[in-house]
Amino acid sequence: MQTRSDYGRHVMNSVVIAFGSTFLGLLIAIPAAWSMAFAPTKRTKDVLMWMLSTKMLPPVGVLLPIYLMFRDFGLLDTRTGLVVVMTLINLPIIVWMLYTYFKEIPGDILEAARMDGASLAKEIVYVLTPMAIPGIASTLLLNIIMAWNEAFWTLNLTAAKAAPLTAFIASYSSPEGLFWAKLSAASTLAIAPILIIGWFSQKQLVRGLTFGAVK
Amino acid sequence: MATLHTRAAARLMSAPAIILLLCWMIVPLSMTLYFSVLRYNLLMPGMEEYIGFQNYSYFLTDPAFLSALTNTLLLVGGVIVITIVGGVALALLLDQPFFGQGIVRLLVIAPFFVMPTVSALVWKNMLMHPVNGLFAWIAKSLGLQPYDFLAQAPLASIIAIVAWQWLPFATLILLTALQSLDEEQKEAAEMDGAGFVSKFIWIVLPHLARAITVVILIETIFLLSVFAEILVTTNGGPGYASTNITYLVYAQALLQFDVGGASAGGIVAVVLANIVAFFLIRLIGKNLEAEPWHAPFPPAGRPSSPSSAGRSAS
Amino acid sequence: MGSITLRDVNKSFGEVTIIPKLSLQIDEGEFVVFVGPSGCGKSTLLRLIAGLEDVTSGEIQIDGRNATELPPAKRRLSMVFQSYALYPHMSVRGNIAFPLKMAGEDKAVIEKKVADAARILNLTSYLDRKPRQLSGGQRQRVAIGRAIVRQPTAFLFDEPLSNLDAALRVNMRLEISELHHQLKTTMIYVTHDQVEAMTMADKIVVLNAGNIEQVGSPLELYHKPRNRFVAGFIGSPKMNFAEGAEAKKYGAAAIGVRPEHMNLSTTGGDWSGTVTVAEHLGSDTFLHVQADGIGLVTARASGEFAVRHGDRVYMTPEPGRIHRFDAAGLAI
Amino acid sequence: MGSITLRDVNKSFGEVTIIPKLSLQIDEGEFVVFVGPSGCGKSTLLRLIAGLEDVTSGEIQIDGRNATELPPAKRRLSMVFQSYALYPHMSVRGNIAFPLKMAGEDKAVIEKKVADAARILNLTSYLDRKPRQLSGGQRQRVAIGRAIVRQPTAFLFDEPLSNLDAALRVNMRLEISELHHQLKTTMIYVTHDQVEAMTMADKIVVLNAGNIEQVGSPLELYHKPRNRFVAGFIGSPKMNFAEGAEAKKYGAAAIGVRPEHMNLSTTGGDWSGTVTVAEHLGSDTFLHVQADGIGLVTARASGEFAVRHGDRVYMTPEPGRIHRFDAAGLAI
Amino acid sequence: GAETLTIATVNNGDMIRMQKLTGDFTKANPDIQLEWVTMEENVLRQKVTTDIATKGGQYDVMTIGTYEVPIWAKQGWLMPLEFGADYDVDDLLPAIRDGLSADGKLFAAPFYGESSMVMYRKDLMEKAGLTMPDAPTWDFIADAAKKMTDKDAEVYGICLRGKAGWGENMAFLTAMANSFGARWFDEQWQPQFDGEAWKKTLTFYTDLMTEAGPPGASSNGFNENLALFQTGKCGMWIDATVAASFVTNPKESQVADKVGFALAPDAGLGKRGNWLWAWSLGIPAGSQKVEAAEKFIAWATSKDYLELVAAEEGWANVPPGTRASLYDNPKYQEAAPFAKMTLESIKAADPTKPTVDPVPYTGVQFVAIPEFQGIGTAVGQQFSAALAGTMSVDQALQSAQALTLREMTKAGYVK
Ligand SMILES: Nc1ncnc2c1ncn2[C@@H]1O[C@H](COP(=O)(O)OP(=O)(O)OP(=O)(O)O)[C@@H](O)[C@H]1O
Ligand SMILES: Nc1ncnc2c1ncn2[C@@H]1O[C@H](COP(=O)(O)OP(=O)(O)OP(=O)(O)O)[C@@H](O)[C@H]1O
Ligand SMILES: [Mg+2]
Ligand SMILES: [Mg+2]
Repeated sequence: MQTRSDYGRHVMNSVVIAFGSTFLGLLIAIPAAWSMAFAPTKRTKDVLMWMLSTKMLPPVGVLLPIYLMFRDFGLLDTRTGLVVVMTLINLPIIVWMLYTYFKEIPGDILEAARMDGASLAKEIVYVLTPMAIPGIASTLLLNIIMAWNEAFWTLNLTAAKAAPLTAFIASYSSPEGLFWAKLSAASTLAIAPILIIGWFSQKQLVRGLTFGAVK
Repeated sequence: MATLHTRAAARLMSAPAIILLLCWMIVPLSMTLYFSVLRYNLLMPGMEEYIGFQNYSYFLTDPAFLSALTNTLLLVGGVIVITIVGGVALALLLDQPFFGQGIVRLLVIAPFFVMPTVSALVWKNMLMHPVNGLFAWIAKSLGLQPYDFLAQAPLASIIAIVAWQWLPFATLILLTALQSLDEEQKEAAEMDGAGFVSKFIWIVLPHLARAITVVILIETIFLLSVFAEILVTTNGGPGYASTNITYLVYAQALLQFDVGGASAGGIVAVVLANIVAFFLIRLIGKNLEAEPWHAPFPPAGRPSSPSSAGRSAS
Repeated sequence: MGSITLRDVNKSFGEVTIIPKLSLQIDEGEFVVFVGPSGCGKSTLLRLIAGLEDVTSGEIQIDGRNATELPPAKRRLSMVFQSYALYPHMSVRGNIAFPLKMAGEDKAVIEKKVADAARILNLTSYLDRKPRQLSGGQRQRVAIGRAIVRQPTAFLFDEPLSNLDAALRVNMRLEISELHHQLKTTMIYVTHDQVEAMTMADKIVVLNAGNIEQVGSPLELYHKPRNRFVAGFIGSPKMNFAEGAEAKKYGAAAIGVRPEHMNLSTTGGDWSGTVTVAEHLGSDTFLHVQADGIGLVTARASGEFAVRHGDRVYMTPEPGRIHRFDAAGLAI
Repeated sequence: MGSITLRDVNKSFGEVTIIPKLSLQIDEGEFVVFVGPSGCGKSTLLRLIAGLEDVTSGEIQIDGRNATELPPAKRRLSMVFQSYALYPHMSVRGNIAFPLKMAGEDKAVIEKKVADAARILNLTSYLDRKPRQLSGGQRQRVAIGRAIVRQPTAFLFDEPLSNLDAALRVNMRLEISELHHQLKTTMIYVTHDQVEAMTMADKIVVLNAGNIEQVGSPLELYHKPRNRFVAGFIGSPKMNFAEGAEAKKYGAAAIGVRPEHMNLSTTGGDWSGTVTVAEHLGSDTFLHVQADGIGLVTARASGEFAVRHGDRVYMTPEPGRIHRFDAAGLAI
Repeated sequence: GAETLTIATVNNGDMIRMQKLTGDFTKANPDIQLEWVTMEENVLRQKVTTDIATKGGQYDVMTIGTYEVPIWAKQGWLMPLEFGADYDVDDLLPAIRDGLSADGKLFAAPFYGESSMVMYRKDLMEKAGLTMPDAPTWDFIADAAKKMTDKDAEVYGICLRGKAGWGENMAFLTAMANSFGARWFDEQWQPQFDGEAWKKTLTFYTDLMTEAGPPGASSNGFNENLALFQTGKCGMWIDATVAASFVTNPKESQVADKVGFALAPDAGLGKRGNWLWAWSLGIPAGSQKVEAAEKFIAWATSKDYLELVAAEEGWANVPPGTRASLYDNPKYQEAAPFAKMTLESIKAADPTKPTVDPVPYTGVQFVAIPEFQGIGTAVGQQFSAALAGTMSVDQALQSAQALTLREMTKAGYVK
């Protein structure tokens, strides 16, 4: 079957979208989390809560506007478009998780770096980031998992070229002939990497997922 | 930590994230708001006109709306109750050392990482199917009449499926919380004469309270918009028995292509989500700001703690 | 009521033996302090007595009855943990009442006993606070309150003061001593701080790597340490040791002189040396002296002694105060 | 090189004024200790000097130049944090080299300077370890190493010893004093432990609620405290105060006597009382006495003084050693 | 350079077979590459509708049905198709061709067409002592279903669609209702669920299914019933004619050699309960690749393609129901025992005059207005609930009537 030989392409799309959005998200979120963790203002908690609350909006409610904007920007069925969407929908969680991990880093150390003559950028690159590696890694993993499993936006904003595995699996969602064998194979392949990643990161994930409330 | 210089830099650095999210929220939302007062059906272009709150009144008086609202709340509540009770039980089990713990943990956690559509399909066709499903087979081999879960108890079945997916999450978090319970506290209770049950009620459960609130918060966020599981298993039926708000809006948007109506529905859903969020975030936000329970004793003799706490609280 | 006997108690974790074989008699009403360097097994020994760990072999008797197999709750002992192990979600009242509630006491009885304990410990006005709203010293007292309501046969304390700052430590030390005078219950107290041991104990048990080095009253240990380990461990600043030629003069492999038993002079004396650091506290002066042929020596002078970094000083050990040790480190 | 001047420095966090208005002169090469109770603003003051906080008003001069607006990195000051703030992901070498790397130094230069610092601090054999593989004292030294490689105009220390245990604290105290002798760089040292202040400082600055209570050498403060606050804060155990009738005798609102300036006797003396706790340390005896008409008094006797809980003792203040204070608490 | 056509298609067997055979097309047209997007029916409909309505332009060829074509054609969303003479437009079955045309122009080319009919187990029928007539009545079907049922052996007399959806249970129920004299709307667009005819239809349906249907019928759609029938669990199955090739294919079906066919039942009112559907290929208006797309559609719906499938997979597997010539082909008649019944079923459906009483709409098992998808699915939910027993027939009809009236009022049909 022809689409089945495209499996590789769907995997590639999934990989590009999951990793791309995660890296882009980290790039935006690390500075934001830095400022919230180490230079908090009175409104920081509110901003964080607001970010989280954007996750509560039902996506169908805004599907059409997004679809129209994507059409106008020529982003429909492009990896770029999906990377942007995945970045945005996961950004609150990324910021939150990083914020949680950063909070656990003693501010002293950053101040020490500052005393040692590091500029802000160097402080983040040489001191904060390496120290937060476990936290950043688990944030990264969780986001890859979420982006990998996301099915609503991927399904509605892609056609052929940029469709990731989730969209591909959706084409099986009604039984047909040898349906079970195929679905099992396809979904196993889609799930396996995520399971492995998930297993390795579960301990870190808990801290991040619970915003440090549970350690 | 806070010279003028760093504060300015901080503002600059958090700007991209905040601006992007603001755009992501406000632009589509205002478009949705705009659409919601139009007669706007995708299939009938050129007929858009302003109709005021008609879409809202149609959506809110839709007989499906009330059941969708109840179903949404039942779904969120039911799943939360099941996952927390089950999660506590599983966490207690997994906390005991036993052979093959690693494997069991992996198995327990696995459902969380499975795509919702796939797991719903598995439940529908392999487990709950009244003819081919595992449960039917079990019922038949016990001489019972197989039960048609998705037709007879659609909402309960969906709650079960969703709970199955979220149980690992709750378990994982509760287990971690459980393991953070100070060993000395348990020993103190033991010396004070507490047995297993007393220890659970008086020491363990209160210790888990914070983790439980977190589970409630996170699950609510995601459960308010459960969709794939319903689409795959019951399509919201029979009747409206398993239609939740998200699914109802979906039906408006992508079955009827009634953009106006769906937008009104979307706004209603947003408002509802915000009401829930408001209460939840109040509850949890307070809890998150309070000192964590498992580290309640900053060594009083370390003079750094008061001043650093003073700084971070500002 | 309150005597505890350990007979040939041995404790191993898997392969590793932490306490080789130890016997000890603790009498009724005694304040016994276990002291020793970190990791020597003090906590383990205490937990064996409490019943939180099983002995590998040997017997533990409480009030003459064999308690080796009894669960902790049945031993009628109370323990105050290093971290206090307060129940963070219960109020002070709830914490103190907890053991009584577990014992199924009457509401009225509980109330009375909690009120009594709170009065003794000056906690009455904090009864409705949560532990996190208390200062370190207050938490400490709540932990003690939880221990005393049960009227145990003995109290066990595991480094209860190590989380407190210096000033508070002194206060709490006095309070615990007071409490012992008041209740006259047997207390077993673990610390690695010799000042605490000296000031509080009726009887000190010096432990080293799971073995008892010496048992005795504080002053016994100060004046007649059985070996170099005890001599070095008890007393602050530490005893100065000299070996080789200097020790030979006294017919020993090593001699020890405490800093406070050294007469200081800027003009002449037995030993001479250069001041590396002079610490002038006003009440005392501590001199760290690089003594010729001996090494670094600490000497203490009461009040002021006007020397500075680099000055030369002379020191003469007080004659009756020299401790002599043989090659094996035992006191002669 | 190394003089620091604070002129009318004021610091408020929002509404709350932490440091009302403070001027201070620190001379080149001095070892200055800021001491005061917890929360009095010591750390804040140090952080103002470091540039980690902005002053609300006033001026900070370093080496005569206005540094008020300079970012921390430009002030050429080094700071050793209470937590050491080592970079956990870098080796000891990496930690010490970090400031040099940030300054864009040559590889070869960095190597040499790191090696020098390590030698001075006895860290040469640990250069490739990560901080977590070091003991508390070694970590402390790495933090100092990181501070000295930059050859700063002054060192700032914020309670660098408070995380160490008692024995190590004494050692590190000596090491830092040694270092000061060796480098002769200005050092500003924050502590709330008056023993540290007394033993290390050339000049002590006693802070209370953001105000300077007194500036002077340790012995000046010990002998001539300007007010009751300083008198009570400096010296250990604390000075005993008596008010009312007893003070009247000396024509003061209150008098103060240090425990070590009290002659003890079991037969007779000026003040009498009952021993509540007697702490026999061997080298000294501390008596906590409930003195008639005065209250709780602490007295110290050198060596042994054989009394016990409940005994009656008599105390006579040494005549020249009585401090007198007026109603406002100022020394007369 | 090479042009790439993005083709949205449904995950049916015939379509997937076509994807395998595209080598034939690309060999002949090396400058055209094909990119397939295969989706489940509902998803496909959602995506192509969104795309075409918003002019998203993601697809060059869309697979659509007889429901969409007239509506979309009226909006001007589809390119009219003009094929060369060798395509032989006149060979297309008239019922199908009419369904895909507007103003005499063809807007989509049929890939396969279907009606519905009765498929039954000859062996079970014999066992029950009955003979299936070529044109049975509903009463006969009900009687036979009851007699064939043996629940202990997991044999159920009849399998019918029960899963909610306008293209699922409502396709069947609307067609069935037509034969019972019911209709969706009267000529003033007034919903008719409060009439006797619908009540009879629904009562008959639920009673029959309760007595002789499989458990869990309310979640069975085409695919679920196919699986049940293929594994020998159904005595009769009334569904799409395309199913015939699946149930008679010995590779997939355990009962391949025991299947008989009959026309959909009637109730003596002159209409049979069968529908008409064709999956067709169309080109969205404004497409940049019209020429290539037209070339592809011509290939996929041509006589030659039928020959190609026959050569590769056998005649029984060619996409049925589009061309008269196929049914004249003796080779096909021989390989496909269901050929005759299929053709007659298709001929028996009349989308322009679907009901006993006159109606203002076209479409046999659907009402060709844009609102129908939503309404049909919502009504389908009610009927599915009636089948599941969570609602009574009267309640279901009542709420169907109410919601239809609401939607029609909202849409402005009912003033
Ligand atoms: N559960 C255990 N399993 C294995 N080894 C243990 C266990 N508990 C304690 N130990 C070991 O036993 C030795 C004694 O420990 P213990 O806690 O009794 O020391 P301690 O004298 O209380 O020291 P500290 O003053 O640091 O509290 C240590 O070497 C410790 O590592
Ligand atoms: N960023 C801040 N915002 C508000 N108040 C602060 C801030 N930082 C410090 N404070 C307050 O300023 C006062 C002085 O704090 P500081 O840390 O200087 O005390 P300290 O003398 O160092 O005490 P310690 O000995 O406990 O370290 C405290 O009351 C503290 O709560
Ligand atoms: Mg211990
Ligand atoms: Mg401080």
